[in-house]
Amino acid sequence: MDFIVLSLIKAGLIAFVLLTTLAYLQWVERKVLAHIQLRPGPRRVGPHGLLQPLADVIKLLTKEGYVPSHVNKPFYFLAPFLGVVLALLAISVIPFGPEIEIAGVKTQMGMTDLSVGLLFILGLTSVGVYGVALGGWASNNKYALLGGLRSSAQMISYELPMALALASPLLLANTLSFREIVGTQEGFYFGFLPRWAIFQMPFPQVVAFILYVITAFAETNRVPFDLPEAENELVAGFHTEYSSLKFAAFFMAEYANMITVTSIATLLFLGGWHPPFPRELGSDFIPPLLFAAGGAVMLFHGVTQPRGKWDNITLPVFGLIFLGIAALFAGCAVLPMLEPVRQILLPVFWFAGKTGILLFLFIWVRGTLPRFRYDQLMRFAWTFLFPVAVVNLLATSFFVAVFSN
Amino acid sequence: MNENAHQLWLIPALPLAGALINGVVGQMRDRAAHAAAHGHGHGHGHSHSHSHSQGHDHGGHDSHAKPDPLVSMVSIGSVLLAFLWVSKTLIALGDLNTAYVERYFTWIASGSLNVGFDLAIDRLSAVMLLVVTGIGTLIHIYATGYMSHEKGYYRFFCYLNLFMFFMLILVLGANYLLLFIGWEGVGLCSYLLIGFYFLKKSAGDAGKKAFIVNRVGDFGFALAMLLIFIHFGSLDFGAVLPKASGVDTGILTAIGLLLLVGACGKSAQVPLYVWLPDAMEGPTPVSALIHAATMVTAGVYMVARSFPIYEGAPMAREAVALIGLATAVMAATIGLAQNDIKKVFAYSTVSQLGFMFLGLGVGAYGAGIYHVVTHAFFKALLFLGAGSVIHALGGEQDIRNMGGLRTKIPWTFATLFIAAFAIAGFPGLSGYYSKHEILLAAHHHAHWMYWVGTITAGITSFYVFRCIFLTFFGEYRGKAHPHESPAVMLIPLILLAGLSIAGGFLGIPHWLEPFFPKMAEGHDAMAGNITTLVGLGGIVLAYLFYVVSPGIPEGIANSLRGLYNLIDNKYYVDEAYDSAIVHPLEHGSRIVLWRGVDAGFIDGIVNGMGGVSRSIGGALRTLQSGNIRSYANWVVLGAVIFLVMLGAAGGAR
Amino acid sequence: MDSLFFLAFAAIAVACGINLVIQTHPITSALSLIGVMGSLAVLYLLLGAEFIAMVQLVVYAGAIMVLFVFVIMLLNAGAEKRVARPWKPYLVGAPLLVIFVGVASCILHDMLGDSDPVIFGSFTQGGAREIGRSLFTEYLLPFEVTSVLILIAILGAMVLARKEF
Amino acid sequence: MILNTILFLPLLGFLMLLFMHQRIARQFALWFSLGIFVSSLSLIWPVLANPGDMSFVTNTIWVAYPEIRFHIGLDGLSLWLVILTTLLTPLAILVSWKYIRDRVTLYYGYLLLLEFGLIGVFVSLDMFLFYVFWEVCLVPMYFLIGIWGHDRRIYAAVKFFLYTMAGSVLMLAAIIWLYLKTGTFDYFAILNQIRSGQVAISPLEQTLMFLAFFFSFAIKVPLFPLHTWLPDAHVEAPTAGSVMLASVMLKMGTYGLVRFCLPLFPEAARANANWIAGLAIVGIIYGALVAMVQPNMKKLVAYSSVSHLGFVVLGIFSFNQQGLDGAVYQMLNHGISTGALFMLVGYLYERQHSLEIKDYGGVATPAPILTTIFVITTLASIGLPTLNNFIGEYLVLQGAAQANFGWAVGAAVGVILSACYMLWMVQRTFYGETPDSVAHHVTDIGKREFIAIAPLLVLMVWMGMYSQSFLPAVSASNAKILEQTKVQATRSVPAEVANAR
Amino acid sequence: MPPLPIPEHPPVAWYLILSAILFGLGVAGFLFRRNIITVFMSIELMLNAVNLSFIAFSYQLKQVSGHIFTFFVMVVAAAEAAVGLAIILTIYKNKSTLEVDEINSLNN
Repeated sequence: MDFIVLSLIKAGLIAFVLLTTLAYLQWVERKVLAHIQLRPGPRRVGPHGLLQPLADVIKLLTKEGYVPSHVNKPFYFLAPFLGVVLALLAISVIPFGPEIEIAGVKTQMGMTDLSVGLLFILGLTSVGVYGVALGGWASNNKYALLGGLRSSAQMISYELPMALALASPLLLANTLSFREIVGTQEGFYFGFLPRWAIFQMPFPQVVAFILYVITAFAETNRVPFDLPEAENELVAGFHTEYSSLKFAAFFMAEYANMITVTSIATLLFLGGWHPPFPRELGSDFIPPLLFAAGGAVMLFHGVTQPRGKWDNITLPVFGLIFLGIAALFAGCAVLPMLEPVRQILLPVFWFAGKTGILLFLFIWVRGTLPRFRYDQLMRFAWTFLFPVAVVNLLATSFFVAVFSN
Repeated sequence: MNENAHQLWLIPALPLAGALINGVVGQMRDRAAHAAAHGHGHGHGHSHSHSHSQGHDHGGHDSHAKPDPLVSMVSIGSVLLAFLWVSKTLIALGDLNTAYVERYFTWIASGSLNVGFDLAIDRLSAVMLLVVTGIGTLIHIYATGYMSHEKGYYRFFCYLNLFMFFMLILVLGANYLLLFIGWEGVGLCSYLLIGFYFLKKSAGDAGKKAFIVNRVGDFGFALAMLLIFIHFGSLDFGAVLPKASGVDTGILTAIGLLLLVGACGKSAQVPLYVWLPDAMEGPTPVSALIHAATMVTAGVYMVARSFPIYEGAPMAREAVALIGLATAVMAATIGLAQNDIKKVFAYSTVSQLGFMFLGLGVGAYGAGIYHVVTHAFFKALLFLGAGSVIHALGGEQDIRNMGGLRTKIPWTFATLFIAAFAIAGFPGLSGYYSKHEILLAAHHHAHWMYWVGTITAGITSFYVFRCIFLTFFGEYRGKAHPHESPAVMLIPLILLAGLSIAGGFLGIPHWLEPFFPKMAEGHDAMAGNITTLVGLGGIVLAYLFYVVSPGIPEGIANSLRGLYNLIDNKYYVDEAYDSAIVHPLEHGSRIVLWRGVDAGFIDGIVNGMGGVSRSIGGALRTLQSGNIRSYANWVVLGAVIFLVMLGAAGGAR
Repeated sequence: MDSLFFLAFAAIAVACGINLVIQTHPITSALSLIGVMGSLAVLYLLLGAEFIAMVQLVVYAGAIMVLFVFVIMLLNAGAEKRVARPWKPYLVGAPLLVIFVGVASCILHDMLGDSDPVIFGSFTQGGAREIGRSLFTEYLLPFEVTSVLILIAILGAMVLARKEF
Repeated sequence: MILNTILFLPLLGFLMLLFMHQRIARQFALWFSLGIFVSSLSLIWPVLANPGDMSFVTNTIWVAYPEIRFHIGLDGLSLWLVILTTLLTPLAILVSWKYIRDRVTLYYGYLLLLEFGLIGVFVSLDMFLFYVFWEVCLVPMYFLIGIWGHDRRIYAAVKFFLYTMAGSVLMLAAIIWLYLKTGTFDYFAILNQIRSGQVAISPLEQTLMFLAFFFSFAIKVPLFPLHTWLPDAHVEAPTAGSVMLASVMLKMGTYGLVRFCLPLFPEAARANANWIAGLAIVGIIYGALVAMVQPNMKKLVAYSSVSHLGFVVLGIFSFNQQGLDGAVYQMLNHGISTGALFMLVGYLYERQHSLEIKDYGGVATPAPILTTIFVITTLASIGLPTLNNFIGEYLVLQGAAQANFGWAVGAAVGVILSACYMLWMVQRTFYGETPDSVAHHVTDIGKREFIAIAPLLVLMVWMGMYSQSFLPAVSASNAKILEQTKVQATRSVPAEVANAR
Repeated sequence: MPPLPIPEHPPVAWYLILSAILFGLGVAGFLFRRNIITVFMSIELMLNAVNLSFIAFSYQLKQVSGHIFTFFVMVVAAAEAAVGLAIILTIYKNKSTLEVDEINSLNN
């Protein structure tokens, strides 16, 4: 019974955090894009537009769920549901920290840990195609259909190099369980170089990492591979005919997928929740320093040069919160009595940090790169990524075979 | 003693070298000359059509062609050198009481079979060698004149020299297989030379006929060799012949008869004589050399060579005699009605060969060989003379279109006249002696043979002189302007005439006497005289018929129309062969074997099997309706059946 | 608990299967099939076949069925046409099916004896490690052969997809 | 190692040709095959030193289970056949020089592949390996006929393929049967087991296996009633295909008879010798008679092959030294003279574009040298002494006569007939008046053509005049094979085995 | 109402029965459907049913072989789908129909 209760608690927690993250990820994206394009971005709703996601959610929820008459209704409704469910389901097997013990109850940070977790993720992402494809088809609209077809073809195509790119670190890890994969990346070479897969001997998986990131862009239909929703060609691709909540579901699915793939990258290549350099060298002090610096900057700005109407209030408040967090981390780093807290917080910090950097990369790329043409996209997958992935896999297996014993 | 002291190999090798030089160098020079002639504005093709229009037996007259002196020199020289080398060797070897053998290399060795390339000389082959090389030289000289205007001059001499090579191998070979090489080789050369005017279909056909008929003979010869090896374990004359007396008579008879078949082919005996008259399609020197003097006597030589076998097989020997006699009679009668001068002499050759066989068959081997020699002299002379006549008349061969040439070509006439007397057995001339010896031996053997032979001899002298009289006496009936032949042609004629006269005094029987078994003595003087008289009677009759009152033969022919037709058509032998063998074979092969068995039966079975499988497939095809649903039903039905079987078998339990 | 899971997913599978057969529109059938496959994947998990369950998702649901759906979309295949004599296929097929099911169930009945209860988690050999081990040792040759088969299939599909046909 | 190299070089050449540009393909093929020929000459002397036993033996495992060995070797029997193959391949390439214009690389590639298969057949000493090579030969020849043949090439190719396939399936069955009996595919191992009586093979089994092998080989030979694929295949094949088919491929059958049928199943072979010899004789006469009435030159030569191969079979089943020597020698002779004939017919075809004899006539006038060569080849083919075929035919006849004089009589009839059909063809093709069409099209032999045929002419004379260069090696191996064919006086061992059970 | 006699753990036989039912459904689809793609999918359904029985047997026998077989079946099914769908595409391109009853070029 413990198990069920615990699971429910964890599920609720994760769902809350995740949904919030999803909502604010969009805000972050809009902000970052805006700054890249030298615009201020959303700033009307709440301080620095911080309440914009909330406003969006309210708008989408309250909007009329318009259903065009020509659509194939069952599938029309099924598609976004399928997409978001599968995307969220994937999160359930992603751990973001080691096994911990809270009040004598051992539990994992993350919903569950399958022994074939990675395969599960792969399976879900491959099934995730249906959402897009069905949505496009059920809309009974040629732009939507083309978008759906494009996206399914694209996802099928990029799944192959992705799976191959993922196979290489798996060879090093020798397991499919995320927890064990992260476990094999613990420790440091020469006392400072982390044993992450991208650094791991005998064959550092840099190439696999790059490949994976590229394919991840494609899998999530992000720029430069966002052809399914290329608005200037296909209006808006597969979700042309969707509005209100159903549209929101697609949106959520996309961002959830982004989080999933970045999490996987973190787990497989970047050592998961392990710090980038050892505790002995003071890695524990990074989070307090960062938060403290952030808090200090906010305080400084809020007090000395507020830009907006509420800045002189909100920024100092956030700065204080940050400083508090910094204090908490600092306490964890130095006070042995806070050890249980540290065990929870630091892995989460590192995991979230790495994932966040990758997410930033996604946004950054979106702000920087143009879109591929469809044939280029396919050719790129089959004639470049695929062979390179195969060669990389072969090389890895060769090195593993030679050096493992 | 020094091994191979006398270099016998040189004897055949010289003509072979000549042949090669003529074939290669001569051809190249010929081409060069032709190319030069082209330069003078006369097209190649033009000269060709020209040559055909002349239309006589010199099918390939080429007005541009000049005889290549190198070719003449090489060909004559090589044969002459061979002749000289033979003479030198014979002188050096002395009396040759035992065979002199030189061994060179193993030719075929397989198990117990070991055939060496060995050459041997004994008394028999010595005679043959001299005849072949001697007469060969003369005919070569003659041919340089006779063939001087022919296209393919070099080719002719190449073949002729090649022939000499094979003939010498035939004579010199120390075992049956080597003899067989020569045997086949001369056949080949005969084929090539008969077909020398290959533009003429008849020439080619005649050559082919000669070769194939000879092949039939060779078939016998080859089988005989196989038997010899089986029962004697060797093919060497030195190993086989002395042991002949110890072998079972039946086997010897078989061997003897098979050898006789071979000899019949080569020496144109009944029933295989048909090729020889046709062989006259070849140039006349060829007829003289190959089809009169040398090659056709190879059969005689071979039988004589194998005499120990015949001695042990009286039946086979009797067969030799009978065949010889039959040939002699048959050919002589056919000769009566021939009008082509060369055909007359050809039948006469066949007939004379029959005499030789008769001689061999009655045990007078020496006489047979003796007749070979003398016949070589006078028959060569006859042919060369005939050639000279033809040459003089520009290709005319029909004696009905001749006549009165006596004065126009006196030298030719004189030499031919001598030859005719010799063949008729005029006392003192060479033919007289040899023929008489044969007939006397026949008389000794069986009287009837003697009588038949004698009558045949009479017929012989009749038709030879018929020919001579028709040619040289009376009025000239032709259109061409006769002219006497050049000296190169006349000199051999004269030399041969001399030999024909003196041939009887060369002592050949004496030389051969120790070689062959002794004949029982007992010459009947009466018989000899009768023979002589009959021979002379023939001459007189011919004179009466064709010089004194030319109407008589016509009358006889009319009164005996049937018989005349029979003879005129050569007893219809060619036609009989055609309809009895050639046609059935050809049609049978085409209709029964090829169309019937091959294409019909065997392929029919194969295709039929294909057809059966196709029809089974066709029946099954209806199941394959092409309809996917029906396939689906079939699949499920199959699954049901499988399941039922599984259940019936009790399942996996 | 296990039984409930089984019955639930078995029910989904059978329902989807029936839907597959009775629906006239191919895409409905395809989605039904995906439903069957998904529930089968769960049943595999119940049977301890984790790896196969995942592969079922990846390969069947994720690859093969996507291909089906893709093709259906590409051809824009509509529902089956109404034909003049819709009973025709049943003429032979229905008796055949009845016989087949009858025979099969007879045999099944005949052959099903006592079998072990399926306890979730009792079978632990279905992980990637065990399957990988036997796949690359005992079944190496078949494995390689199937890889060649796949290669051939790829080539075949490419050839077929060329414009000339 | 040399033998391995020579065996696999053609395969290498084939593979290289596949990636080669059209323009250099034939040059490459020619020089490559010439290189193979020259290097194959180095095989001669070691084998001659010890012709009765296998030289250049390589014996390694090829397939572990069932144990198939890569067992090859060369003795006096196979030596000349290998040399013949390597010699004829460059000549075949040379013959096709101008004639083949499309798919050049593939064409020459197939020729080399054919060479590979043929050499393999002659050197393999493992039954399965032999079978593999046997089939390897089939494929390139099928394509040579089917792609570059004349009008009815598909029919001919399929007929060729089906006929030989039918036979080889039987052989495969027998090989597997032998394997089940003996547990090995290795020729010598099987031979030893059979001869020592370790495996009991009942007479019936022996007869069945013998017949299976025999039919397979007889189809390839081809023996009389199984020959009808040959004329079609020859007529439709391109010149080089005919040359390789007649010269070497047919020898696969006779080689198989000598190498496998006789030693492995001596009793059965002897028991069946009578009717086989009968068929051979029928084939000799029949082939000759049918050849005589052929209006098509290639068909004529093809039927003459039937006749000649009849001699070979007759010699083999005479069971004595002369017969066997003659048979093997005749195999070589036939390869040379018939190969040359096909080349010459091919030359004529390239000029006049017809194989019908009636379309020729008087060729001798425009093409004297070609005629001369043709006549020499013809004479060799009809067994004129001093040319090669005579020795073979004579030895076969001698052997047959020793076995049964009646056979020799029958076979000798074929000798007569061979003269008939060959001369008849020569007569009508080369002699007589020259029709305009011939005069316009037919030119004399060219330099390349002459070079292609000259080695064969030289060999005709050489083999006819000095057989000692070739025959002793053959004799030595044949003696060994004959020794193996001796029927054991008592077959007591199997009987005991049977009783013990 | 008494509780249904449902055991705590389902026996392997249930899985087999389920497999048989699915297989039967597959056969029915195979026989009755007219759309060739549906027919194809019915075949896939049958394969899946068989896979299920393999896995069940594997459980019963405590061996991993059944999994391997299933794996191979999947691989083959993938190959089959690739080729089969390519064929269907080609057929559609040439015939513009997917009705099995109208695709009968093999008929003569």
